[in-house]
Amino acid sequence: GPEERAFQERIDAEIKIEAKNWMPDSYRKTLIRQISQHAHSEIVGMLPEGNWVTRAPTLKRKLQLMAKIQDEAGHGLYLYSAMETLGADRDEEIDKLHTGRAKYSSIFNYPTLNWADMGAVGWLVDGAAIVNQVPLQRTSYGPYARAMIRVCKEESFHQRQGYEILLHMMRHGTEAQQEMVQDAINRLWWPALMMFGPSDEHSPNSAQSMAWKIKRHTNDELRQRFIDQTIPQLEVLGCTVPDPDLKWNEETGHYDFGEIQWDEFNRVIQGHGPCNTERLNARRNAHENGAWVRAAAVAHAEKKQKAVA
Amino acid sequence: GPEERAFQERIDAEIKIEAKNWMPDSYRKTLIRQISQHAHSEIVGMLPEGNWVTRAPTLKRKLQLMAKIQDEAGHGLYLYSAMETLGADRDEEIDKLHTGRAKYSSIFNYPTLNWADMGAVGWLVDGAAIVNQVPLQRTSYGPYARAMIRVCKEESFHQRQGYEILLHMMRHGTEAQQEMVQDAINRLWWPALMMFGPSDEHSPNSAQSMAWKIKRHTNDELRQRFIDQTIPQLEVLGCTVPDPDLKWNEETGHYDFGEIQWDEFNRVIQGHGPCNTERLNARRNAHENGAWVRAAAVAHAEKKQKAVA
Amino acid sequence: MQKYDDLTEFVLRMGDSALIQAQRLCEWTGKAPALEEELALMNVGLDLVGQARNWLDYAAELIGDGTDADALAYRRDERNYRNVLMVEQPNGDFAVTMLKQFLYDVWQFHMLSKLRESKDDRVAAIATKSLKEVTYHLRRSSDWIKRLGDGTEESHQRMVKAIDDVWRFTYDFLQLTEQENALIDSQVIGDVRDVAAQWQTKVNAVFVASTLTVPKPAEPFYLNSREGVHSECLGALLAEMQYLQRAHPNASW
Amino acid sequence: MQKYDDLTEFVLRMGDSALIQAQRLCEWTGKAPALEEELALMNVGLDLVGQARNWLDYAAELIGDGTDADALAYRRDERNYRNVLMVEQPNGDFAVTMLKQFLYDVWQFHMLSKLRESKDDRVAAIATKSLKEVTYHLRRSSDWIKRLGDGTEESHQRMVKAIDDVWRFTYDFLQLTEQENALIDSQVIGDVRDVAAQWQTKVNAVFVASTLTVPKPAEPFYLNSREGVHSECLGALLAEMQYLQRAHPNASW
Repeated sequence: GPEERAFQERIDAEIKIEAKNWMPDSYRKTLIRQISQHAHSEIVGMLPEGNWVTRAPTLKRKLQLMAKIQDEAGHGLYLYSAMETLGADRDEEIDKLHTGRAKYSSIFNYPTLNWADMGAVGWLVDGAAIVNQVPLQRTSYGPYARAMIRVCKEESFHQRQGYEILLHMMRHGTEAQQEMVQDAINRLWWPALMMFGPSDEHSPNSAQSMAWKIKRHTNDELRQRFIDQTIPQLEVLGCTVPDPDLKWNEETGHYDFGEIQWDEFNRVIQGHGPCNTERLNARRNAHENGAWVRAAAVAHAEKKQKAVA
Repeated sequence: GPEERAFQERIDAEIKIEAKNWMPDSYRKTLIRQISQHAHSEIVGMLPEGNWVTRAPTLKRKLQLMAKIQDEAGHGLYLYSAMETLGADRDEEIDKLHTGRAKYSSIFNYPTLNWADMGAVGWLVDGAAIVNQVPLQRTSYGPYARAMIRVCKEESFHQRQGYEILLHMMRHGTEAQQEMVQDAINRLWWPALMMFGPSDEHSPNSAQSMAWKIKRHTNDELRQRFIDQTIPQLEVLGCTVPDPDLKWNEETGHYDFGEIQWDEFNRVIQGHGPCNTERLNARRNAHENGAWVRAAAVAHAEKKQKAVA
Repeated sequence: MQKYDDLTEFVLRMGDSALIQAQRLCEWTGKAPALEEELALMNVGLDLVGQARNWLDYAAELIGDGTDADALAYRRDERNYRNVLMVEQPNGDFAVTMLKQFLYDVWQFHMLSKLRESKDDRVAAIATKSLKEVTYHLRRSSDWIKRLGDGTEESHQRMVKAIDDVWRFTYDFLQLTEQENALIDSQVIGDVRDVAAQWQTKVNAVFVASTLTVPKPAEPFYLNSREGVHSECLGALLAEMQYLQRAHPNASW
Repeated sequence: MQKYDDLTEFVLRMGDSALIQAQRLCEWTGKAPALEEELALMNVGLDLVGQARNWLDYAAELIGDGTDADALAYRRDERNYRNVLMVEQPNGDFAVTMLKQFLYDVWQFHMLSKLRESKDDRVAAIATKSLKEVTYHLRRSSDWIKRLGDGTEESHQRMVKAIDDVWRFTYDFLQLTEQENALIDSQVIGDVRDVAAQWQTKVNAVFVASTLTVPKPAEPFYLNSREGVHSECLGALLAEMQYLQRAHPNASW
C-alpha cells in the first residue's frame, strides 16, 4: 500500500521512524522483540555482577562495579521506555521473560567464578555489546536509536574500566591474580563471540531487518570486527585466547579464528546453559517478592489522589 | 496426708522418686519448669555456636564444635524425655518457650563475637553449668538425676575442650589471637557468674527446692565454688577477669569478688538482653518452617500403618 | 580492640556506618521489587561508598602509620568496626530495608548538617559534600515509609513488624559519648548535641504521616558500637566483604 | 588452576565433596524441623568432616610439599576445589537438603563399596571406615525421601520442585574421566565403573517408592567440578568457611 511505500522511502532516505508514524506490523513486532530482549539482557546482566559486588576487593573497584550495575538498571529503563513507544507493555514483556518466552543475551547464563570475571565481562561482554550497538545508534526507529546513543557511551566507559581491571592485575598483580585473568578470558572468550548470534547462513531474519535498517551489518561482520579490535588489546595484556586457530591473515586483513561450538550456543539459548535456571529464578523471585511493595505504592498513590480530589 | 509424708520420708532417706510414685503437685510443677528450662537452654545454646560452626578455623576445631552441638541436641532430647515422665508435653513446653512464657539460661542472650568465644563458652559456660549440675546427679527425681549423669559427663568434656582452645591460642597464638581470648573472657565473665541465678536472699523458691532435694546447694554457694575453681585456671591462661575486687581471701579460703550487676541480669531475664529477640526468632522460625516436614512425617507414618493393617 | 584518638574514632564511626549500610544495599542487586528501585538502591549505595571512602581516607591520614582507606575497610575485624548497629542488621524484606535506611538517613542528615560547621576543615568539607546526597536519600526513604506504612494492609503490617524488629538498635542515634562531647566542646566537630532530638522529631513526623506508631525511645544496652560490641551478623557480613583482601594479602587490585 | 596427579585429584574429589556437604549441613544449626533432626544433621555432618579429614590428610601426603589437610581445606580457592556440584548447591528448604543428601549418599555408598577393593591401602582403608557411616546416612536420607515424597500433598510438591531444582547437577554421579578410568585399570582404586548404573537403580527404586517421577539422566554441560568450574554459590560458601584462616594467615588454632 501507499503507507508501506512511504515508510520504506523514509527508511531509505535515512529519516527516522517515530512512534507516531505508520509502520508495518512486522516492523513493530520485530522491534519490540529486539528492544525487549536488549532490556532483559541489561537486567539479567546485573546478576553475575551481583555475585561479586559484595566481594569487590577495594573501595575503588566497588564503586566502579556499583556504578556499572546502576547504569545497567538505567539502560533497562530507557530501553523499556523505547519499547513502550511501540505500544508494548513492560509488565507483559517482563512476564514473557519470566515464563521463558523471551530471550536475553546468552552470555549471562555463564557463571562468574573469580574477580577477574568482573574485568573480563566489562572488556569482552560490554565490548561485544558495543560492536553490536554502535550501528544501532543509526537504526531506523528514532526512540531506539536515541536510547542506543546513551547506552553506547556508558558501555564504552565500562569496557575501558573492565580492561583496566585486567591490565592492572596483569601488570601489578601476583601470580594468582594473573592466573585469574587468563582463566576469566579462557571461560568468556567463546561465549563472547557467540553474543553476535548465529552465522549469517543460519540467521534467517537478518535480510528483512537489514532492509528496514534495524540491523546494518550481518552477525558475522560484527563478530569479525570485534575479534579484529580485541586481539591487539589481548596482546597488550599478555594473555591468550583458547583458540589454536586464531591467527592474523595478511591477505584478508582480518584475524582467522576457529569454529564456534554452535551446539553449546543452542543449548544455552534453549534454556540449558550453566546458569539459566539460577538467572530466571532470581528474576522471578525478585518480581514475586516485590509484588506487595508495588501494590502498596499503587494503593498509596490512589489514597493521595483521593485526598487531593 | 500419708502420701505426702511417705514422699518426704523417701526423699529424706535419699531414695529416688520415680515417675510411677505419688508426688505433690507443686513438686511435679517445679520439676517440669526446671527440667524444661534446662532443655530449652540446651537448644537455645546451640545458636551462638551455630554462629561460628561454619567459620571454625581448622578441621579439628570444626569437628569438636560440631560434636558439641550434637551433644547439646542430645541433652535436649534426654531432658525433654525426663520431663515427659512427669506428664508434661514437649510441644506444649516448647510453645511456652516460643511465646516467652518459659525461660532459658540468660547467658545465651549474649552474642559470640570472635572465635575465642567458642573456647570461653566451653570453659566458662559449660563450666558454670557443670557446677550447677553436678549436685543434680543426686537430685531426688530419678529420671532427672540419671539424665544429669550423662549430661555432666559430656559437659566436662566440652569444658576441657573449651579451655584447651583458649590455652592453645594463648600459648601458640599471635597477638591478635591472645587479644581475642582476653576479649572473650571480658565479655563472658559476668554473664557466666549470673548463670547461678539471684543471690540467696532474692531466691525465694530455693528453700522448698532444698527440702525436696531438687536443689542441694544455694545459688551463692555454687557461684563461689565456680569462682574458686576457675580463677586458678584463669591464671594458667595468663588472662584476667574484669573485676577489680577479685582477690584471694586467706581467712575464708575463698575468692572475694565484686558486685554482680543485677540490673543487667534482670533485664536479660525479662527478654531485653542483647540477643533475646534473635534467639527466640531463630527458634520460632525453625519450628514454623519445619511444620510441613513434621506433618509429612506423620502423614507418611499413618499411610504405612494403614498399609500394614 | 584498637582505640584511636577521639577525632579518629568519630571519623571511623561516620565512615564505617556509610560503608556497612552500602554493603547491605549491594546485597539487593537483582532482588529489588522494581527496576526503578534496583537503580535507586544502587545509587544510594554508591553515594555511601563514596562517603565512606572520604571518611576512611581522612581516618587513615589521622592514624598516620601508612594505613589507607582500603586497609581500614578490608582488614579490620568486627571488634574494630565503629558503625552504628542499625546498618549492620540483616536486610529482611523491603520494609526492613527501607526502615533501616530511613532511620539512618535521618541521623545522617542531621549529623551532617551540624558537621558542616566543624572547625576541622576536612570534617566540614566531607559533611558539606555528603549532605547534598543524603538530602535526596532521606526524601526517598521518607516517601517509602509513607507508601508502605499507609499503603495496603499487608504493607502496613510489614512496617509494624519491621519497626518491632529493629527499633531496639536506634539508641545509637540518641547518645553521645564523653569523647564526642569533648570534640563538640572544642568545636573540632559541629555541635551535634541536638541531633537526638531532631532525629526523634523527624522520625515522629514521618511515622505519624505513615499511620505508624512511634515506640518509646530505645535504651542503650550491652551492644556498644563505639566499643566494637556488635550484633553477631556483622561477622558474616565482613567475612564476605573482606574475602579477597584476606585471601590475597599482598595483592594490588 | 592447580592440577595434581590422577590419584591426588581423585582423593581430593572424595574429600572435598564430604567437606562441602558437611559445611552445608553446618548451616542448618538451630534451623532443623525437629530436635531429632538437629541431632541427626549434625551427626551426619560430623561423620563427613571426619571423612574429609582422612581424605585430605592423604591428599596432603601425596602432594608431599609440606601442605596439610587444613591448608587444603582452608586455603584453596573455588577453582581448585574438586567437590561434586551437588553438595555445593544452596540448602533451600528441608526437601532440597534431604534430596541433595540422598543423591550424594547413594553415590558415596556405591563409590565407597567399590573403593574398599582398591590396591591403594589408604584409599581402601578410608573407604572401609567411611562406608559404615554412609550406610547409616543413606538409610536415613532414603527414609526422608519416602516420607516427604509420599507424605502430604505439600511435601510431595516440595520434593517435585526440589528434584526440578537440583537434578541437573547429577551428571557428576554418572561420569568418569580418562584419568579415573586409568586409576581403575591399574587397580589403584576399585572398579567404580558400575557406580553410575547402581546410582540410577537405587535412585529409581527410592523415587518409585516415594511416588516421585525420575527425570531423564542429566547431561554434562559446561560446569565441570573436576576442572574446578563450579556454580557461583561455592565462592560465597568458601568466603565464610575460610575467613579465619585467610584473616590470620600465620595463626595456629
